[in-house]
Amino acid sequence: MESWVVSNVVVALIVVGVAGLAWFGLRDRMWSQALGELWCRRRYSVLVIAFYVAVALLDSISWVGGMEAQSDTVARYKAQSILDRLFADTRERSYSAPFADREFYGGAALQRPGSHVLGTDIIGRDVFYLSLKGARVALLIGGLTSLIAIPLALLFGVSAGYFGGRTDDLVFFVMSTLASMPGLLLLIALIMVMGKSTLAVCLALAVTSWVGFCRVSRGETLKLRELEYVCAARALGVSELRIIFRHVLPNLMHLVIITGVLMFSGLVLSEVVLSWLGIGVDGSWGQMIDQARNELSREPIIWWNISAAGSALFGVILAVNFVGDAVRDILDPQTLRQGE
Amino acid sequence: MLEVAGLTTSFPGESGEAARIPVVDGSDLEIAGGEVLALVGESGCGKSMTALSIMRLVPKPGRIVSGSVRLEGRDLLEFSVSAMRQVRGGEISMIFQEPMTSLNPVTRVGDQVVEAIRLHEPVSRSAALERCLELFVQVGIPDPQARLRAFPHELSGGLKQRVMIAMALSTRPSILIADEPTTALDVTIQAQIIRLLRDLQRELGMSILLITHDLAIVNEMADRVAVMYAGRIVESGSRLDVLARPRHPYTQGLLRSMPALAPPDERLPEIPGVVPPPGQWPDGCRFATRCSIQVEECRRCVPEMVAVADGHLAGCHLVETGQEPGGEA
Amino acid sequence: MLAYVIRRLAYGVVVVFGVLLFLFLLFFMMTNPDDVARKALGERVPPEVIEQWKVNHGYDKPLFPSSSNLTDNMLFEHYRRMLTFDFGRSDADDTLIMTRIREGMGPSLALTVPLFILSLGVAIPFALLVAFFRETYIDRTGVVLSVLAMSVSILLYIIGAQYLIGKLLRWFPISGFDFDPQLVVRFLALPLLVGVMSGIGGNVRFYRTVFLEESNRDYVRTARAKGCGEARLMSHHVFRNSLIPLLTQVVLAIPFLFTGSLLLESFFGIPGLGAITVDAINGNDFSTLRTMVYIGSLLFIIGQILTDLSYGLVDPRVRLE
Amino acid sequence: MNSGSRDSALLSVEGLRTWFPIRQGLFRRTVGWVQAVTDIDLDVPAGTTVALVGESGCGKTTAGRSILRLEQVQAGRIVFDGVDLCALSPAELLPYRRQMQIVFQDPMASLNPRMRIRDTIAEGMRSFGIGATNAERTQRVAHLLERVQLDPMQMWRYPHEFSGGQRQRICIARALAVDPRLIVCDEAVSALDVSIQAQILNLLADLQDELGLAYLFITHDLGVVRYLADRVAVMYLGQIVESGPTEQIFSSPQHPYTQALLAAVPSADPGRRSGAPPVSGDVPSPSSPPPGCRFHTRCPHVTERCRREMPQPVSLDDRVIRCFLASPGGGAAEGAGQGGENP
Amino acid sequence: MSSRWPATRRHRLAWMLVVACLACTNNPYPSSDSEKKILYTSFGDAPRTLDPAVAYTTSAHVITGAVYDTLLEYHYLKRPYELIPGLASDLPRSYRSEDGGIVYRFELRQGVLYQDDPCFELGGAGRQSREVLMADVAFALMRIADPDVNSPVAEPFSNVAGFQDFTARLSERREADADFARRPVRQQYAEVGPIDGVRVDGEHVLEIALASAYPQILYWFAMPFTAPLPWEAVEYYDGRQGRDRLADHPVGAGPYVLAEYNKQSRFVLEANANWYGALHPEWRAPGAVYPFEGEERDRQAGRLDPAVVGRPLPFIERVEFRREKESIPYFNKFLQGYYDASGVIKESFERVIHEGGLSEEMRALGISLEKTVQPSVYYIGFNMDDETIGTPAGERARLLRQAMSMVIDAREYARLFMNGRGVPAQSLLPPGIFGYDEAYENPNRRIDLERARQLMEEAGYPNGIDPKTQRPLRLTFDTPDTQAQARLRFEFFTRSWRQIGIDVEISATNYNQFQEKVRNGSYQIFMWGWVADYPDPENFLFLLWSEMARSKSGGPNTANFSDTRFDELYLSMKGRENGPQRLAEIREMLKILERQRPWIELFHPEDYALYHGWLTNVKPFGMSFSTTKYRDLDATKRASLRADWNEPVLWPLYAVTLLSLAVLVPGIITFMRERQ
Repeated sequence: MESWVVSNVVVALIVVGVAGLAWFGLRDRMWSQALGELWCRRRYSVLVIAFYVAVALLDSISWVGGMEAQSDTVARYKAQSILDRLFADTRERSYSAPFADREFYGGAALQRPGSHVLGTDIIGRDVFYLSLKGARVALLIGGLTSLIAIPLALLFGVSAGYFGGRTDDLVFFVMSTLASMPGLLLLIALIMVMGKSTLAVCLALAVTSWVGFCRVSRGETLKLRELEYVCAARALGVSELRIIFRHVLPNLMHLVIITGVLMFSGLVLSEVVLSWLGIGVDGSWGQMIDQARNELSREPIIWWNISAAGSALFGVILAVNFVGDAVRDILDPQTLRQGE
Repeated sequence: MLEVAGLTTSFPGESGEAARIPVVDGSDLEIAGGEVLALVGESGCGKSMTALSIMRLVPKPGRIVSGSVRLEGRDLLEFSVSAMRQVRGGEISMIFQEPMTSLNPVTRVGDQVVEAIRLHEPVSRSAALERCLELFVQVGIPDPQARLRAFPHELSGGLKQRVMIAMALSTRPSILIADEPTTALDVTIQAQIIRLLRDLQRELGMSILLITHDLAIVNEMADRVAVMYAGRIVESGSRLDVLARPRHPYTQGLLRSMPALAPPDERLPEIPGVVPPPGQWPDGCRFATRCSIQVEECRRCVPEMVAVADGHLAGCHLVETGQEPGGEA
Repeated sequence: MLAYVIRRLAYGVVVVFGVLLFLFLLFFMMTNPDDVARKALGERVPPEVIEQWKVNHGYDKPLFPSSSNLTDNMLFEHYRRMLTFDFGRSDADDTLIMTRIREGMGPSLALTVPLFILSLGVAIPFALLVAFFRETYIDRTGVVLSVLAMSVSILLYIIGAQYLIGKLLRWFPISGFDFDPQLVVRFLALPLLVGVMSGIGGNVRFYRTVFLEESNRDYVRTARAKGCGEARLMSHHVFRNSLIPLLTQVVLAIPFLFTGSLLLESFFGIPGLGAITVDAINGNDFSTLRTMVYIGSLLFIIGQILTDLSYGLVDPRVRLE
Repeated sequence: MNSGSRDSALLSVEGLRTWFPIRQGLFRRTVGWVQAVTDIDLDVPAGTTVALVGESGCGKTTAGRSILRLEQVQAGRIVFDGVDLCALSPAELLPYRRQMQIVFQDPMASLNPRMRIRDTIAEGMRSFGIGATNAERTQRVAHLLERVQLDPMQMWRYPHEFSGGQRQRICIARALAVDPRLIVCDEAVSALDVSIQAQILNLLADLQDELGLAYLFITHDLGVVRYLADRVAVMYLGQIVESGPTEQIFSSPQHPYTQALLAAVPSADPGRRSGAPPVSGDVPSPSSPPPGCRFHTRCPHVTERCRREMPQPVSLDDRVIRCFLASPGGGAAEGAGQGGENP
Repeated sequence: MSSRWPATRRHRLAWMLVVACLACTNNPYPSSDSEKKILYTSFGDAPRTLDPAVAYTTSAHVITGAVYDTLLEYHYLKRPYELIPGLASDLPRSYRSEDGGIVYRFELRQGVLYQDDPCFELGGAGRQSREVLMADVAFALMRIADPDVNSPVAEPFSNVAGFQDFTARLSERREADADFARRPVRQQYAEVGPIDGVRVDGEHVLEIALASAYPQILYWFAMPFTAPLPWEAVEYYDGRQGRDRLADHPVGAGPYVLAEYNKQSRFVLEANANWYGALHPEWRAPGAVYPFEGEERDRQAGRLDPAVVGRPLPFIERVEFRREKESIPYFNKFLQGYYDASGVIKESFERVIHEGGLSEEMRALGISLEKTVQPSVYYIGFNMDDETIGTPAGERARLLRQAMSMVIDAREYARLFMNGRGVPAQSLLPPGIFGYDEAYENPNRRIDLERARQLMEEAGYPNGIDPKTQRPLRLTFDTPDTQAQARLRFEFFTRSWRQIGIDVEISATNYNQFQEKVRNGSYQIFMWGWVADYPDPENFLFLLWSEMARSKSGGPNTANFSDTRFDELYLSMKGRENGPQRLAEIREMLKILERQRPWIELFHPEDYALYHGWLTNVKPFGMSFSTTKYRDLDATKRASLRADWNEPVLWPLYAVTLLSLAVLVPGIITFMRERQ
């Protein structure tokens, strides 16, 4: 299947999933209260994140065709996202031209902010457009990795904590083994061995980041297992599997959310370092920063390039960190330390 | 000796500073020298907060809003921070409910007592240790010499509470505030601690403000009793007055619903409903929502404390109007 | 106590074996030694030379032991070499990896030890200050600043510091290193500054959380009730108890001082183990990378044991048995 | 062994032993045992209340949980309705789970905070197939909530929206949902304020009258015991030291520990203040109980024999006592204690 | 209280010490060195090896070229490049031998010594050095022939009679006799016997007999590969028992010795006291004195100052190489005066260069600029074995390649990524190489979008649409360079191709995956560069010789180009002296390439070198040849200028301190007041 079809399907699934969760969350008093509280405390951060998500979604829904007016034949046959279409060269006069050959050969590289809101980069691409495109990559890195790492961590953590014994020994051993390898090096080694691709980067990030949450969820499960309501459920003849799904997992959900939020910023920041090492994801802000890094020494200084990518990155990380803090306070003040 | 008047302590509400919710609402207390006053009430009625307010240890963001706390005539609320520090642990000491967590877990208990001594008196460490040893003997800690070097986790709950008492007594305070000192302890240990406190009080001639929810302990220890409900004192008087001849319906209800006093196989008289949480206290008499004999007036205006006997006050409209709420004692 | 240490070490050894197995799977089963050889020797190499190179570097043996051949295989060799610290030669340029580690350790320590001490020395007082002034604007500002500091990529810190302080203000050399102790201070100033800056946000926030959590405990109330002043409370009671959670972080960080800092070292031209690792990554030098991961894990395991032991020292409640 | 009531007992426990291993080291070798419950015998006749009393750490909670097979039992028989539960596989045990339920001390910890009240109560019905449809179960939940004097409209709320007393009612409703014959109340009223405690005690009494329930009431509060229980068993360090009808135990305790315990209870009677010298010292650790009689370290009447030999339970009329001094003819401990009776 | 006072004072002292240590200076060198004649330069990654038979990179030759002196050298100033005698007393005489082959006869100066080194103890206890003999040159050549040494230049030497035969004999013996293989290599070589074409005649004469015509071989004698190498060094530096390896420890007879070699941070070259220039100044050997003549522009640039002409070399006593991984810090340090010479980094180009010359600012600093076009070429190559883009697709693919060639604007590329420092390439021959024609314009390298589109149509891809898939033609550009910065460059190309409707995907994979693809021949487009070994067209044209095809022999012809006429012409041109016939042959070869387009030639990079005023006698040199010994510098001038340029700007420090105090103090005061 074409990658853009996959992307559209995934977006559709995500939208449906989020809508479902939102419906459930707003209906459920406990979650809607938490959401309301979050909105009260971190309105602006939530809006910022929503903006990034919206941009990422605009960049994820794509289809082929409808670009006949374009001079670029390749683009005509390639899936173009909504964002790409918004910035297509029909709008050149009003705004900017990411693929404009004229500008390119007319010497529009490294233009100061002006007719291009944030200027252009060394090969004449619009920096604003590139920064927006980075949002999708960042969310992809954060989201896909969390999607791999958290269920994995939950599976191992909960089964180790709940069943104990040999299962626990084995999971604990795997955890200590993985945890004892220096994170960044392991990450690099994994990517070097798996080859450089978005999926490989996400997989490697997942392998290096699931241990922390696994440990937290194992510890929490150990605690939950001893709680009286679990005991009561057992006395009521509820099956072990149902206890896990009805009594243990729901009470880990707040940790899942907190970890997910906190993990996100860490993942996006590690990608920057990976980009510098040449094993990052194409189109990420990290790559932009690395590409723009040297332009800083030009005279006169080319600052718009790196600052656009840097601020886009900073903006989302800051918003996520603020929201993460709030989420942590709202959902569970006791897990402050384990969340670190 | 200690006179608390109109003490009000409040916490910010959901909507912030603008709507502060009082947790202690105009309490009046008086403790004479050498007397044991028991402040009794159910959980959430503000008795612990009263004690912390006296010590000016209300946790943030709570704040004492009004009232006065007079220790031998001086208003503690107007003391400077450093002067108050001298009062704490000097003239007024305090012991807490949970001996498990109230001691610093990483410091030897001897050192903790020594610290308390040296914070108030310029004595050498060895002299302070000497004193500490004496105190340990006094509070009945077996093998005191060895216990000086013990860490809190090496001691049982009873011993920890004895250490707490030793620490509180180290500077010979004139008042000891004991906040639920035996709640976390087993019955046999509780009996030991009660006896110890009673003996020490007599020996040293100090006053004790005993905070508890257990009327049996009040009976065992107190000279006078003040009953608190929803941030206010509703009845006060001598032990016999209050326990044997309660005048406020709440006090009466409490006493009647104690299973220890009730004859078996009879239905326990119960007080319906629950203590309303701070912020949801009714306007008039706070007990009105649960009171079985309330009248219209109860819901409208706050009853005054009226003397029903010599030194026996009760805050109930029915007492005011001369009606006797619940005839029997 | 001794029994505990022995048991803890034994488990450490088990984990080391696990780590080695993982590394074996990663580096031997999933990579083709021919490619590594070609990268090291150049494009136009006759096959015999590649074979010879594989023999020299021990890539020519069968992967797994068989019943007839227990020792002459890569798995056994891998374990033998790693466990005896006989790391062999680099895949890229045939230098002895051990020599290289020995050479790189000094510069790494010269950077990381002061960085470690400075980070603690800056972050802990700052966190104590913020915790002391809790619920005031100093606290709020401190927290916001911490989050701001955390949200900036370390790459931007490095680029910014080199540009601003190195180039515009000319305070310190932009990069470089020297073994002369008088000179090295100049070179380390900038990486230290960047290192402290990039870590301070997270550290202050973490320490503040720990301090605040401790200062809400009952024994703090007891100390207040016996007349203890706020400053003494922070230093004598809160801080001492906070040491226990802090230790996990701090003691665990100590072994990693030896492996240096990947980014700082390679950006600031410090010839430490971090820079060696980055070179190994860029040079497809799997044997060096493998060794560095192994050493990192080894140090981590030691660090964990040290952490557990230090709990016993700091927390009287913990009995090591 | 115990006397006559055996045949009519709904639950009878014989020689129950629950020890927890203390594991250490790399290979988790067992280096010792926490002797939580050691060889206890107990009968709960149908429709009656038996109280298990003791101080914290005496093993009474473990005993309760062991009876419900919520802990791994080392030895002994738990005969419920004529069937030894210890011999059953988990699947075979299931029908018996329905007949025995438990109510815990901390009503907050015993309710899943992420589950609605309705689901919490209906969970047991679901697993035992009570009520064919969801709607039917909801109906039943409403009925149960009414029975424990709660508003059925509140069934869609979460536990944190209720007060402590209400939560305890919910726990009771959950236990009742599967029509049990025995409810183990593990400190069920200890965490409640006096006024609320009275409400719950009354509720429990009402339910017993209506449904003929048997209670195993585990508590440290002798006041409650005296009010509620038909029979009392006093535990000390994992053993039952004395058991018998409530009235007898309270009026003439035989075992020195029972005497001390009763003496230590503060009197709420304004006319009386307890003046007895309380028993000294602390409870030893259950992982290394003293040899001989377990109470000998604190016993005022200790003899050389007590230090060496462990006394065996002795039946005296309707009572069982584990003390050398309580020989059928003797009652040597009588002189001591009961100080609580004198003002 | 009184006891606290000294503590405070100690505290303050410590503070002052810290401040003094940091003392805000950016000088990276000890101040004691500031007056010494030390040349400061840098390296990026340490060379993998310094073994003269193997080291083939510019970074290695900077060291090996200075440490290993060769029989021949280049003239420092003259262009086109000219060989002069080095260790040889004169240029070699050539004559035809009886069997018709050409023989070169080299004569070595007598009394030339190696640098002092412990390895010479192998030749007798207490010996620190020994005389250089022609046997050492023969030994070096045998090492090149030795398959175990894996010399990258064995191929050109196969023109020497019996060279490959020696290789074959050696491997055969080794395979047959394990005992033999364990012996020291000197013994092995002695046993297997000399290379037929390498004849040592006495101690100081060497004759090289060629089996086939290869006049370019003389250039190899100006490179470290053929430098005399003492067998003691090979035997001693084997990497065992704590001894270095030869790859890390050069032992030569050159003007410098390697005094310090830390691959992670620093190399140091120091003047060799044993160098023949220092031992025998009376020889006034051409390689040991500053040249007397040069080009006209050398006179203008002051490189032929009478004060320096004929002075004994070297001038600089010490060269320090510091590691600089990144060009920007290096350049900034150059501007601060801490490096003596630098290239112009693209990022600072506008600042440094103004209308082709130095900017006002740079001139004010006393910096001078030297430009040279390097004898090298960068190109995009097509895999001629590929089904779509190579020979199998026949004429269609040729048109496609032509079209693709017509849209890559090398001038724009050079402008964007190299600040225009590159001469757009019309053919693969760079300026200064025989056969280069300034007037030649490659019709298929002219940027002509219309024509390219037309060609696409002719090739059967109208508008770039592949008739098979009905979508734009999809090709892959493979590279092992995964750096983010490199990606930009590749994107430049893909965007250009997009204009004619070709959809080129950049596949940046790690080295191993790239290797895998190359091995399987599953690559289509790649980018590569070639730097000349010696200034002869043969050194470029062999890159497309079918014998060198990667698919066939693993050679450097990665395009797998194969054309019989081209091969014929190549072999004929190779043995010829420069002349009209050779020129005609070269022209014809270029015509074939013009039409076939296995490559899209991009540019010949132009080197802009900057020098501080205190560094003199600098002339850029295109060949890989160490010129350090000719350079000179004025350390006093350098020291004073450095001090002027590096005054730290301190006011922000004070400002930040004041600001933080201003924020903190009122807060603390308010808080304290509130607490009272």
